[in-house]
Amino acid sequence: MMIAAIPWILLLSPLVGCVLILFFGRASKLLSSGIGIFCAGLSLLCAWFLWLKGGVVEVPSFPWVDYTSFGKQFRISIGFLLDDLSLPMLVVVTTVAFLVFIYSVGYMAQEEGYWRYFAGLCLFLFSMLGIVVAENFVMMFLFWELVGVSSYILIGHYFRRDSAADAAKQAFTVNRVGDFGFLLGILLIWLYSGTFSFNDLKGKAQVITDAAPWLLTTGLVLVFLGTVGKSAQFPLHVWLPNSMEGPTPVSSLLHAATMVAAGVYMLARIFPALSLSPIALEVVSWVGGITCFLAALMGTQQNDIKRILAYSTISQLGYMVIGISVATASTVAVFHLFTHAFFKCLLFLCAGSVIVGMHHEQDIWKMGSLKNKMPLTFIMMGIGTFALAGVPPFSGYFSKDLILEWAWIKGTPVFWFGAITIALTTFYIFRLFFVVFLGPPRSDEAKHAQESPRVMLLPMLILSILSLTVGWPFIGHFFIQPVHPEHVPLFLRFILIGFLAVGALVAYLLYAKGPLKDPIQVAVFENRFYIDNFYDWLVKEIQGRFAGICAFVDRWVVDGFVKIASGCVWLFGFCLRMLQVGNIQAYAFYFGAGILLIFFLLLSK
Amino acid sequence: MNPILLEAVLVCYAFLLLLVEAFNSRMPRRYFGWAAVVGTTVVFFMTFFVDSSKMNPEAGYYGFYAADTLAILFKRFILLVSVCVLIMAIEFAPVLVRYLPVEKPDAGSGEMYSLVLFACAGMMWMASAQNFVMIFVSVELVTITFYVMVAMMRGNRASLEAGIKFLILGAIATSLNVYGIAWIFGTLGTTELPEIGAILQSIDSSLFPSLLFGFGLIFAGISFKVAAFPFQFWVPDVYQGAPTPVTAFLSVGSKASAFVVLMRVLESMLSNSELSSKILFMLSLVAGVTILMGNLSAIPQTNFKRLLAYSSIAHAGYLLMGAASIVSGNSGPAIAYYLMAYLISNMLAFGVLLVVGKSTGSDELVHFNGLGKKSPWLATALTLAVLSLAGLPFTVGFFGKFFIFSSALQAQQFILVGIGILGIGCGFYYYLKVIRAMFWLPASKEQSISSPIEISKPYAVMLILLSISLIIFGVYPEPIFNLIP
Amino acid sequence: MDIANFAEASATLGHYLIVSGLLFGIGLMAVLLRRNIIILFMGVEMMLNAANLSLVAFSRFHPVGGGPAVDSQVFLFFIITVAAAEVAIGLAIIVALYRAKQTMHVEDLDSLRF
Amino acid sequence: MSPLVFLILLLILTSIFCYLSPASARRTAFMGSALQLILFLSLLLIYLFRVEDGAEVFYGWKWELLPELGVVMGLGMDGFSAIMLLLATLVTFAAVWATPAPERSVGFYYGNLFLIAAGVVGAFASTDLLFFYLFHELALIPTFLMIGIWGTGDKHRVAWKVTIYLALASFVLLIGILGLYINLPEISRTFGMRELVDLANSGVLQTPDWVFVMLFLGFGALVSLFPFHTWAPGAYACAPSSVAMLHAGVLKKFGLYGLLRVVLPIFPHEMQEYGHVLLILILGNIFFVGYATMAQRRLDWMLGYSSVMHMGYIFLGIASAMVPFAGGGGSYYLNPLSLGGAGILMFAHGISIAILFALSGQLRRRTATLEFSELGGMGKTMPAFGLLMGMGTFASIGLPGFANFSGELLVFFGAFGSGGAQFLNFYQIATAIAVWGVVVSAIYGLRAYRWTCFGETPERWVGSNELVDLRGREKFAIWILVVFSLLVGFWPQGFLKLLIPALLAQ
Amino acid sequence: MQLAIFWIFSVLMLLFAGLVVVMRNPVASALSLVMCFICLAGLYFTLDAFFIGIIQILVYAGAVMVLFLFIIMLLNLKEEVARRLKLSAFFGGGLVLCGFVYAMVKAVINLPEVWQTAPKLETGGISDVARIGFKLFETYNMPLQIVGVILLVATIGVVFLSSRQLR
Repeated sequence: MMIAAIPWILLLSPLVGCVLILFFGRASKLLSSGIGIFCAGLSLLCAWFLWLKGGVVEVPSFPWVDYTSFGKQFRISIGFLLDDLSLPMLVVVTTVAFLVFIYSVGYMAQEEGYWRYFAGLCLFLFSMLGIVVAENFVMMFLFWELVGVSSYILIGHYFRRDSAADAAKQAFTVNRVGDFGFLLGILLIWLYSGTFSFNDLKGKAQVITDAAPWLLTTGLVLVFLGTVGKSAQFPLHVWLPNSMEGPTPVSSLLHAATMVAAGVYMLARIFPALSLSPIALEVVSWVGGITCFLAALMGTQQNDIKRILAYSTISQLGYMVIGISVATASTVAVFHLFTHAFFKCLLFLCAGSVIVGMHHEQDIWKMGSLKNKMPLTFIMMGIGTFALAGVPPFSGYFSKDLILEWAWIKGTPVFWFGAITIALTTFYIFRLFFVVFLGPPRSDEAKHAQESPRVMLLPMLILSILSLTVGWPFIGHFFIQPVHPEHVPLFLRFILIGFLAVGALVAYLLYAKGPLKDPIQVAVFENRFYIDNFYDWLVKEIQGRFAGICAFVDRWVVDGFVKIASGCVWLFGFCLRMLQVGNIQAYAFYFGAGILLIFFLLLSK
Repeated sequence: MNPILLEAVLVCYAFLLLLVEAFNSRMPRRYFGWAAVVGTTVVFFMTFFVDSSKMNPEAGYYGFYAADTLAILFKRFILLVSVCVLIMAIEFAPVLVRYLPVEKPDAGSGEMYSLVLFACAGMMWMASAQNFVMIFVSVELVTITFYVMVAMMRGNRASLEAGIKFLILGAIATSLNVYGIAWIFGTLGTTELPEIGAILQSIDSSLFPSLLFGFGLIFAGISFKVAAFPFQFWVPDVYQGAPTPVTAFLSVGSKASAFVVLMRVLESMLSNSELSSKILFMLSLVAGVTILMGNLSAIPQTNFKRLLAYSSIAHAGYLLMGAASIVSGNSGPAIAYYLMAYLISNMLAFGVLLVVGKSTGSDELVHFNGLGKKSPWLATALTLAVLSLAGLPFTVGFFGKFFIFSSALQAQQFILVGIGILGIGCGFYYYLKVIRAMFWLPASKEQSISSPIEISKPYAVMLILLSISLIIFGVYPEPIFNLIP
Repeated sequence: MDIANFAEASATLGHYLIVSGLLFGIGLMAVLLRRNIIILFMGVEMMLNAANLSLVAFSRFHPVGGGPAVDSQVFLFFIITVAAAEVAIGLAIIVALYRAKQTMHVEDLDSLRF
Repeated sequence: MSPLVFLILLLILTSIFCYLSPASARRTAFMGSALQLILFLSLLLIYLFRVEDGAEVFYGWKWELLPELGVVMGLGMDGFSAIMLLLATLVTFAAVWATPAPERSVGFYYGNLFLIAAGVVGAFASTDLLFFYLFHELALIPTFLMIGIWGTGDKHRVAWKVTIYLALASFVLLIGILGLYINLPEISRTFGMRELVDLANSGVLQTPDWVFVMLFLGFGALVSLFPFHTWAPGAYACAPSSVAMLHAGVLKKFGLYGLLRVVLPIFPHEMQEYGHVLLILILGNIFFVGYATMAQRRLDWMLGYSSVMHMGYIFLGIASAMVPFAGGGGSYYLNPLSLGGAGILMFAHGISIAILFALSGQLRRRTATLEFSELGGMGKTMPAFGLLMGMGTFASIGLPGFANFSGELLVFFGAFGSGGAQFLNFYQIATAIAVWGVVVSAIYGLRAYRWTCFGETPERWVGSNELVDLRGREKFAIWILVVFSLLVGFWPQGFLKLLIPALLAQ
Repeated sequence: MQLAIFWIFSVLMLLFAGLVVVMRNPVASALSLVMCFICLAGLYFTLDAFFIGIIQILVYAGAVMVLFLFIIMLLNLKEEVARRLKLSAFFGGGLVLCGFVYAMVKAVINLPEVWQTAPKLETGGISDVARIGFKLFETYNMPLQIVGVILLVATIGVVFLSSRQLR
């Protein structure tokens, strides 16, 4: 009984926190953050408890919709699927979230809308936990949408800034496009398998495949569209860099560590079905590869500290998606998900620390020489950078190389995308690192930057420890046991290290000396392959025009019929009235004509 | 009580009033109006004590006079109309007198009351008429009385013009009617409706042309009274020109009594199935065109009285639609109910029109602007009236339309129903125009200066009673329905 | 045609009816063509009389009990009476109109229209 | 006598009191609306405790108006009507409490408003088709008056249009109702909805096709089914917000209610036969009108269009509610998912559009314009407004947690599955396009929210004291709506337990 | 013989009727109408309806037409001035006339025995007037009384409409 209640407490405590903050949070900042941190902490405790306890926890589910008719049961329940996948994920999510909550106290200290922010974070945590524990597709979709909302709220935190408002809107809309596919996929899989429970999926998927393989493939690809939206895969990746308009902790928690990884988590959930469909896997791997490569290319030419990290996130998500598609178990990708969660969160928190130190200046070409002003941030950022680049003892190395090993084994060309991306990743992250922390201070803010308060540094510290260590097999496998491929040739490791070294070397040569502006400029990369422009054009010209035409047609054609009909009636009445000339003789004539009419009707055969 | 006494009492009473009025010039004429109201009311209550079995058909009436439930119903109906018209006439007397060369301020209005009573008696006879001769005579009584009443405001050109139009066209209709009767008589050798019905059941088809020729002419004559296309052209002009109480009387009483006649004639003519198909086809065509004519021409109207005239044409169309659906078997009650609804709502509309017209001196719709502010009660009453005319639920007019359309549907008159729907759509437009004027549009400057509309108490009581019955019977139609055979 | 035949010859119902129809038509033409209201009214009287003629003709040609059908003649009596009353009223109205408007022209009577 | 009679009488009496004493009309209106909500909520609670499931008709009452003709005024409440009545009373309450008071003729305003409310409540409390129709018509003229007197923009033209359009449509509907009635044998003539369905099921009621067409066109046009929807956007845009709330929120559900209650069970074959036509029209609603909504540049017009668009989802539910048995043989069963989804969506849409119209009315009162280009930043100047507006927008674009989401989801499930197993059948394509509609509505909904509440406050409002935030009672009323929407969103099962048995019982 | 009389009277009647339409002067028209009605009375006589014929002369040709003439004189009506030829009215009227006559002829020729001469009358010595009188006062008692009311109404109306000053 007690234990069965714990998952519910885990899930609902952030929701309760959100409601409480909504109603009472305006009273004081302390109250808002206090409630938020308390609720997150409660979830954290529950998550750790459940995980450490281990074993199966039977949780009674709540019937959201439950109806039986004509012998068929239709049941959508809000329930918990606590297994090897979700329990560690819960731990990671709650841990990172808890740290970010604490960090936020410092980061947001001077900001307005404190209560709004914490309410949003609580809502986010609730929805994210919902995704993690979801036992079926519909429940996952429900929370999937909810994280979209919380993301919307948090990105739009500075809603008076036009860019933030637009970014929030864009993020939501693009996600909705992904969800369109997701929902259709759910519908399709449900219709032909009769279930949306993840537990039943494997068996039922086999049934569909046996009947019509392409049906399952279509369904899975549609579901994957959800991942494309949520995990910012190409071509729906555009929202993620824009979402950096939100406060940095938000970027760190939602748009780096947890929410965007939900897509990958979902793929991991449906992995049993996915592995039945080679075509779907192929699609997934190509999308992942392209995303991973393109995002890294775009990242090399960004100047906004958060945007660089955002592209990096997209790129890393691409790795995870590749990981899903190449490995024989979902744990490979999930492993990278975990390590990435920690080090990307760390990177963002460090970036946030830098930004606070720089008085909200985000352009890296206005920074420089911060290693002296912010030594702790410098060190922790360095850990993050190494982890991201995948320098051997750091966590990123273990997880990323594992994916590439699997890709190599699989023999897909996508491997080369991933491999080259290693070089690119190293290049852009070191570029960032060098420009921000080394070289001369490039602005007044840089000269007067200060170290962040302790409340921010503490979470960063914890995260940097985790980033360093979580990839080590004996620690990492405490969370998850990724499957290692057999027969990995040794030279592969060298190739990968080589790519890494090339990237680092180029970055060092170009940026370590502290140039005042970027020595290389590639417009295509800087302008993100003009994809954003293309979307702008699409939305404005195509969709806008189409909407305009629809409105016009509605106003003048559909309604035009109504107008014409009513006008005709009026005109007809007006003309008929003209018969009423007022002359007796005319009336007498009408009489005569009328009699003739009656005779005609009566007397004609 | 012998039913024939009803008309006799009424006519004698009217004659008495006339005499008293002629020899007593000192008494205010208003009193005669009230006396007439009282008399009519008494006769109305007398109808409840009528015993048809007392009537000996052989002894006195030779098949002229029927006192069946239909007749009694319509007699009551006409008496009610007359009461309303009399009350309206009393209210209208000052306006009437304005257009008369008079010695004293209220001279000349006395005749009005007795004329109303005579017309009422004529209509009651119409309701009972079973014979073409009787029909002719009673119709003429009504028509001639109306000639006088329409032209009553003899100083008013519009009234005179209306009188002339009504006179000439009415006379043409009379001659058509007579001609038709002659032919029916010539073909069948009788003028008695039940007998005609009996003969028609086994008649040689070679007689059909002459029979239909006669019927066509009679139908034209009755159509004139009913205001059916194409004999409705006089209606707007005459309604507009006539004194308002007379218009009300004309539009409700005259139409209703003409409908009884039509129903009775149809009843006998339709006893032959071959004839009936032709007649019904003609009827439905006439009904359809009448609905269209009335409703469409009303749309651009700006004069309220004229608008009501067109609307009364439209209602004639709906009633004819009921008549054309006679095969459904329940169109008789439907028509009766519709007429009842029409009575209540049209009387209310004319009642409000009268006082507003009296106060503003015009019947133009513009003068109703801002009535909702100026005298909300009147505005409410008029709103109810037009809504009922439009056939909105919870007013008595709805059930009228409901029954008519259901009988039309039962008779499979789908095209007619379609036209009816179109007509109702138009109807909403022009009836709402009245509501718009009262509630949306601000009163013009000159009107806002004019004093508030004064209504005498009895008149107000009449309006209130009409309004209340309009709603009550709109929710609970059974009392009326029980009266209908 | 010899004399005997001529003496015997009499008009049939058809003759009378057609004559009455023509009279009716002429009356209608008077109504339609003339402008003087009084003459319009005369036309209406002609129409009424045409009807009367048919009635009398019918009564003669469909005898009842040996004599002409008296019912229709009684009816005719009524018609004539009523027509007389109608004429009286009509002329009174016309006089009133003339007093008020100084006109007899139908075309001047078009203030009420549309 | 049924307590529902008291509920209707309460509304009518409030209306009359408002008409009669304009001075205290405002107070009367507040009291009346609160009272009716409390009365109904207590009735609902009693209902929930007393009945097994939603199929049971409670508070039944009959007044035989014309017994020989079967004209009976029947009131009663089963699960479905309970939900609609809940919606009606809630929105009535909010329409009084959450909207700005009129500047002139207060008594007349509230009198008319309560007349509309009485019509709405009466319609949903009727168990009898005729009175169901009659009560609906009761709202017609007050709407006309209110749009014409207190509306904004092109109010006069719009008031004409909506009134005549709806009057015509409802007359077409009446012909359909009469068609049902006259096709019954004389002895068993009735207008009772359940009786009619029973008679149809037992084969006594045989109806020709035109009856279905008339009923369908009538109900369809009243719900603004494409292409009979053009009355709706303008009317809602120009109407005073309380009227827009009641009309778009509740009154418009009348047609859907009728379709679900009467047309669907009586005409299963026709619903199947014409299902494809209906699906195309629905796509007109969702896709075409959805994009037309996107092109709107005024908040009120946008809301008006969006309410037309959202009808499409409910229609989708209705269109897919009749499913042929897999074995064939021409028999059908009712798809509880579609039915339940449509029912929930009716409630949900009513709530969400009422919230949005209440807020847009408040905004218009303050800014005198709803042109997007002149708005912005209201989230800062009026935080409570911004929050509630966000709630309303989220609800209306179907975010989880709000009732709309559960409704839409169920409808999608119902519709997707009802076309049989063949891949890419008509129902599946229609559902796919409908799901795309969710994206479309997200685009315009968020755009509207962004343009009103986000961004910078325009120059003219800076430093002005006109943009005061919502007052306590307004917030309270809207929050109640939000709470009910959330309740259904979080626990649709509770509502489905009422809804589906009621709908399947027929 | 009867046929000849019929033809004489009917032709004359139609001729005078035509003159009513044609004559410009109202007095002339009225006088033509008188003649027309007298001829009509003649036709009644050919139909053995002597009482009716006499009534026709008395009431119509006598009283009614005197009334007409009186009014024409009283109002001192001048000749009708032809404002313009109403071609449309002419053609319209002609059309209506033709149509009407056509329909009537059609009805007439369908009547049975329409071209047969009238049957002999066997009145049994009871005069026309007596028969009508009995009928009128016995069977048609009720319409007769109504006609009385009509006359009363007409009287009131005339008085009302034409008295110079109302008391």
